[in-house]
Amino acid sequence: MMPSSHLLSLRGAPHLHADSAVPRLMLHSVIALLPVSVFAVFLFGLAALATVAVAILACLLAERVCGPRSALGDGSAILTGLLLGLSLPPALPLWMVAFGAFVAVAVGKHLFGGLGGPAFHPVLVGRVFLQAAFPSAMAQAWVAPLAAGRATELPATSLALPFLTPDAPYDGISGATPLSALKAGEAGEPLLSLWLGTVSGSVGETSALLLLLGGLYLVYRRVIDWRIPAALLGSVALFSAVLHAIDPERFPAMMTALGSGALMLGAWFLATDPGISPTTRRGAWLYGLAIGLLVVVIRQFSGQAEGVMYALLLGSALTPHIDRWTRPKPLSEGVEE
Amino acid sequence: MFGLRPAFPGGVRLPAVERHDSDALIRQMAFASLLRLPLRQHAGAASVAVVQPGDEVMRGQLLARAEADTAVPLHAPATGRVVRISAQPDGDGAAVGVIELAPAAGDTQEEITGRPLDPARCSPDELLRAIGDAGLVGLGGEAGSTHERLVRARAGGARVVVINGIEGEPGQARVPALLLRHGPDVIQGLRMVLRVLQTERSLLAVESHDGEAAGKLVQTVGADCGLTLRVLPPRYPQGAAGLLLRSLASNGADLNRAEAVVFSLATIAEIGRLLSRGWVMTDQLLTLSGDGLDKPGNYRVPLGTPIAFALAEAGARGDVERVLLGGPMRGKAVAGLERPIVKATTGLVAVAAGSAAGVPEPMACIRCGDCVTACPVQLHPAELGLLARRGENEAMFTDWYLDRCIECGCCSYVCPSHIPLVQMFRAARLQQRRLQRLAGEEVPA
Amino acid sequence: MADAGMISEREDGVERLRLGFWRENPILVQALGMCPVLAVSNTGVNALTMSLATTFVLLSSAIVISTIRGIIPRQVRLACFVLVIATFVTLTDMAVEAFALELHQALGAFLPLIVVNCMILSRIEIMASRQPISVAALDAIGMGAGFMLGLVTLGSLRELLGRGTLFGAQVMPDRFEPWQVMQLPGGGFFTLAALVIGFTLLDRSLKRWREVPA
Amino acid sequence: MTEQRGGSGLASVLRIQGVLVAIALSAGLAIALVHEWTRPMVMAQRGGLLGDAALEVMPGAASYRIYVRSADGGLRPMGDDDTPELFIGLDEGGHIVGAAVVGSGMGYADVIQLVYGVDPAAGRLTGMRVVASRETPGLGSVIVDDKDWVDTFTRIHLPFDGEQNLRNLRVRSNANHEQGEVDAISGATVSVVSVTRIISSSLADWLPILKAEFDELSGGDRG
Repeated sequence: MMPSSHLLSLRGAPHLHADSAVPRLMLHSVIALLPVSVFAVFLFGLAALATVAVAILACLLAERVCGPRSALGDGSAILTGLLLGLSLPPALPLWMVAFGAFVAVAVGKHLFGGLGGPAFHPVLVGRVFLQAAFPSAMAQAWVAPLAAGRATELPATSLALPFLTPDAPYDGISGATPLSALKAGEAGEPLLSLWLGTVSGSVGETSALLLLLGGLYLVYRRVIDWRIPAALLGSVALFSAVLHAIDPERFPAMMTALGSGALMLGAWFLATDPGISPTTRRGAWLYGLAIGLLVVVIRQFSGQAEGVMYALLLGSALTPHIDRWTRPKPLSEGVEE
Repeated sequence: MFGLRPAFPGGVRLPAVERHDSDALIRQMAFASLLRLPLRQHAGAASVAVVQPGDEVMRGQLLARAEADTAVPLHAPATGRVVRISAQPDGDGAAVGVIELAPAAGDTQEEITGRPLDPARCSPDELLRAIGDAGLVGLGGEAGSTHERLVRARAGGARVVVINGIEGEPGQARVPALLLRHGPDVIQGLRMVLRVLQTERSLLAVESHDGEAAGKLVQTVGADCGLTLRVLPPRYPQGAAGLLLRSLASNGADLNRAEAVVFSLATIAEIGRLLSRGWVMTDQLLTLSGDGLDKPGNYRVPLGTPIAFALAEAGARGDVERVLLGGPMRGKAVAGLERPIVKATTGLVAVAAGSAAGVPEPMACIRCGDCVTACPVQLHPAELGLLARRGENEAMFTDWYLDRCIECGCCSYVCPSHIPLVQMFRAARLQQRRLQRLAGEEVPA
Repeated sequence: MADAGMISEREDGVERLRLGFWRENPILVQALGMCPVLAVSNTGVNALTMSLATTFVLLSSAIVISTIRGIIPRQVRLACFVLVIATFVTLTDMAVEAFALELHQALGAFLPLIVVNCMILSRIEIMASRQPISVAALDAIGMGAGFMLGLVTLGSLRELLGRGTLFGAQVMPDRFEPWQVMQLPGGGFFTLAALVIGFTLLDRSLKRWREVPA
Repeated sequence: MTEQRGGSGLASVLRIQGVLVAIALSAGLAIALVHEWTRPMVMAQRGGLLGDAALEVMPGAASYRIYVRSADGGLRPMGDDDTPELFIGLDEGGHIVGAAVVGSGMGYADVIQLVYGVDPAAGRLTGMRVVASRETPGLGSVIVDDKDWVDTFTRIHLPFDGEQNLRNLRVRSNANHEQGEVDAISGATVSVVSVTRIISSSLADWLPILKAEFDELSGGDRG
């Protein structure tokens, strides 16, 4: 029979909702990162596994300590930990990994007001903190890819006691990442292994190809705005092609410039974070363009071999201004009937 | 895609609409034992009752006279007796007179017949007067006096009549019913409007799922009154007139926005249906939908029918938890089922318990900008939401143009954090209106 | 004798000494003189030298200004203050350069920049130009000590975490991994923020502790 | 607000000026006195830091003389207000044994100041010491701390092309010191390149002067 009026529930329109929710966005991002994570473990063995696991655990711990109880479930802490773990050198002492992850969430996220608050990506805050605090470890904690015994033992440096320098020396592969090798004037890696990722580098920044696939998955799932990576990679391609044309000796070719895993990770997974990127479509283009330009400038005209991290930080500082410039003009005509 | 693109900014793509044969069905709804007829059923001034309690009235007889320009006359939906005339609160809380009419049991309920009009033989003024006398209002949602609208359109030099054949809300199926069952009425109505405006050019806009039905209509009868068809890709809220005109213009329609006047398909069909038979407006074509109904579909519902009665007729189940006037995107949830169906009602949705449950808790804004992309009038809902939370209503209007919000609900629909954006905006605008009313009342005092 | 505008109620010198050190601490409460605070607080020795130099300039300027406060015309008082302060800064700069060149190089431009340390100018304007020598001097000592408290704490912390040493002596374990960021200006910002938080909490709990017996 | 308390307008202005001038004069006097007193100490210290480094990069030198470039492009002994630019090293017997040049330029973090020893006659470097730098500790700071690397500068020959024009020093891993190549250090690319660049550009300036003046100086010394 008919319901009586007093049982009716009242709620303002709309009564429909799209199938998008913050935890779902986080879940898809994690899924998109799985291939490169698996590949990282294959490439670097236990070292990669431990780095990522410790980063995630430390992020969860920090979230539990600093955040509201409900926030643990939204998946953002796991994603932060995963991204941070993937962006670190594999043999970094695990206490540094945990320290950086804690800083990322406690300082980078909750000091800025929690989810949606930070003006800078928490992962970048954690990464930059580690880079600034422990530059020599960050510059040396590399391991060779596909090393024997990687599946059964951790690098000695990973197990350094908290706050102490590891007893064992770092492997210290010369020119740890392909780009820094190029910068130092050494021969570059072949283009194919550069893209496939069978090179030395950060845990999850070796395979540009897998990161690219993950990014495309996110675009397909409508989790990220495709304009940002398109503009970012496009502008890196454009500016590096121009430089290469001017002086092929000094500047690497376009495909080499694009084949950096750090660039891919930044373009698809960090730059697209909704909190640090502009809200409008025009803004997204400008934002990607600016970061791409910064990447090329920092790589080629500063001491850094890889400029993605700092370019992203600078780019996200631009975001509020881009948002103001590209603020949409409301339509004026009446719209009813 | 395929050369078609919705060319207003933003909007959302709702789940695709599939049409069935049953969508074209129109069922006549029986009379309830008591019809409650508010003296104001549309967006405009109330009319003035011309009957007394106890009067016996015939179906189609005038019950209330329009005195203001924006008012429309009200006619008896059924032969019966006026039981009572009282002041009752309407949906917004203002008091309005309500005529309560008890239909005579066992009456054949035939429509009293006035003079049928033929657009080819009447003068524009004659037609215009007849439209006014029939008590017609816009049936697409805006619900202003159709007479007044035509008068304004004629004064404004409207040259093109755009028939808005786009459902205002998801779940509604009035358009296929009108196209397939009321084709001749649509054509008659169009002829009358063209004659009133003394122009030749007209255009029918539908979304692709109704393209086939509209094509048939235009092919069979449309050609001789200059009606062209435009099929647009579906996108909510394309039914809003201003957005529809933008969409048409960028889909290649030769259209000067200043010269166009938009009427909903339902209004045009109703003009044709009523005037060509000499009838007046006594009922309303509605889609009753929602998972709480066993017999959803299109119904012709007498004005004044209580919502509870209409739902029961459509086979409402016991677990209906929420009832919406209109549709799921903009519809108001009703608090009392005794409220009547009126001229402004465009649809009725009965939501079963369970499907409406589990409204997710709002989370913090992650500044994703989805709402900015979705807003069809290019406001900045995220920023507005922030201001609303801080209670800075003033700035919402002065700096962020809240007065231009059409409350389509797209922002709330897309928000991944489930922030009730449009709900907050509605509250802010309500408060703003109250403040303005207060200020306005103080001036003469 | 003094211009009417310069006369104000005589303050209690001992009270000023206490206030400057704690409740009105120039770094931790008033956040004055941030430029040298962040730039030269990377080691304890630098911080100590800097705060000694600043205290010396503040104290000498306060004494001189307080002495001649009766003859300084109101209209040009700022010019006079800056002249006196700049003189003492130059003297200090030259002295440090002569006796400790390495320190002088470490402190760089920040030694001369004591001239524009807003703490000094504000103390001169608020106290020294209106109070007798004894009060002005006690105030300057209090403020200088407060400045030293903040700066040396900051410097020691940064040195400890950033180098594992304290005033040059190794205190952390041998294999301690220094946090290089502490030696950079960014680390100065972090540490200062943490220090201000810590100071506020400490002050609050001290107050509560004091109120309990009462 | 108008100022009336100081008596008539003119008197007031005079008083203001008088006080200002008096304070300024005493300040100037104080500064002059202290300057006179500290100047010799400062000069002694300044020469000291660079001079110690200079002695280290000139093998066999026991003392030195300090020169700067004069306006006409030649050399003159350092005056009171000059900063040292060139050290000429003398052995126990007062014979000239080498030259050390002060160079500076931008490094990774800040300006790097260094002293390098050069033997113009033999066409080789005799050593290098970084005097002031703010390179990242643990990374760029190897240009100070890495003794092995610093020592390689005693073995590096100046690179000349076929026409005896000086080429720039270059950084390479597995460097050939005979060809004017400097070893690269992983992780300290910028600092190493900066040091190399500073020496290269300084050499380009100084080598012609040294060649021209060296004989004259040594001749004068012997004579």
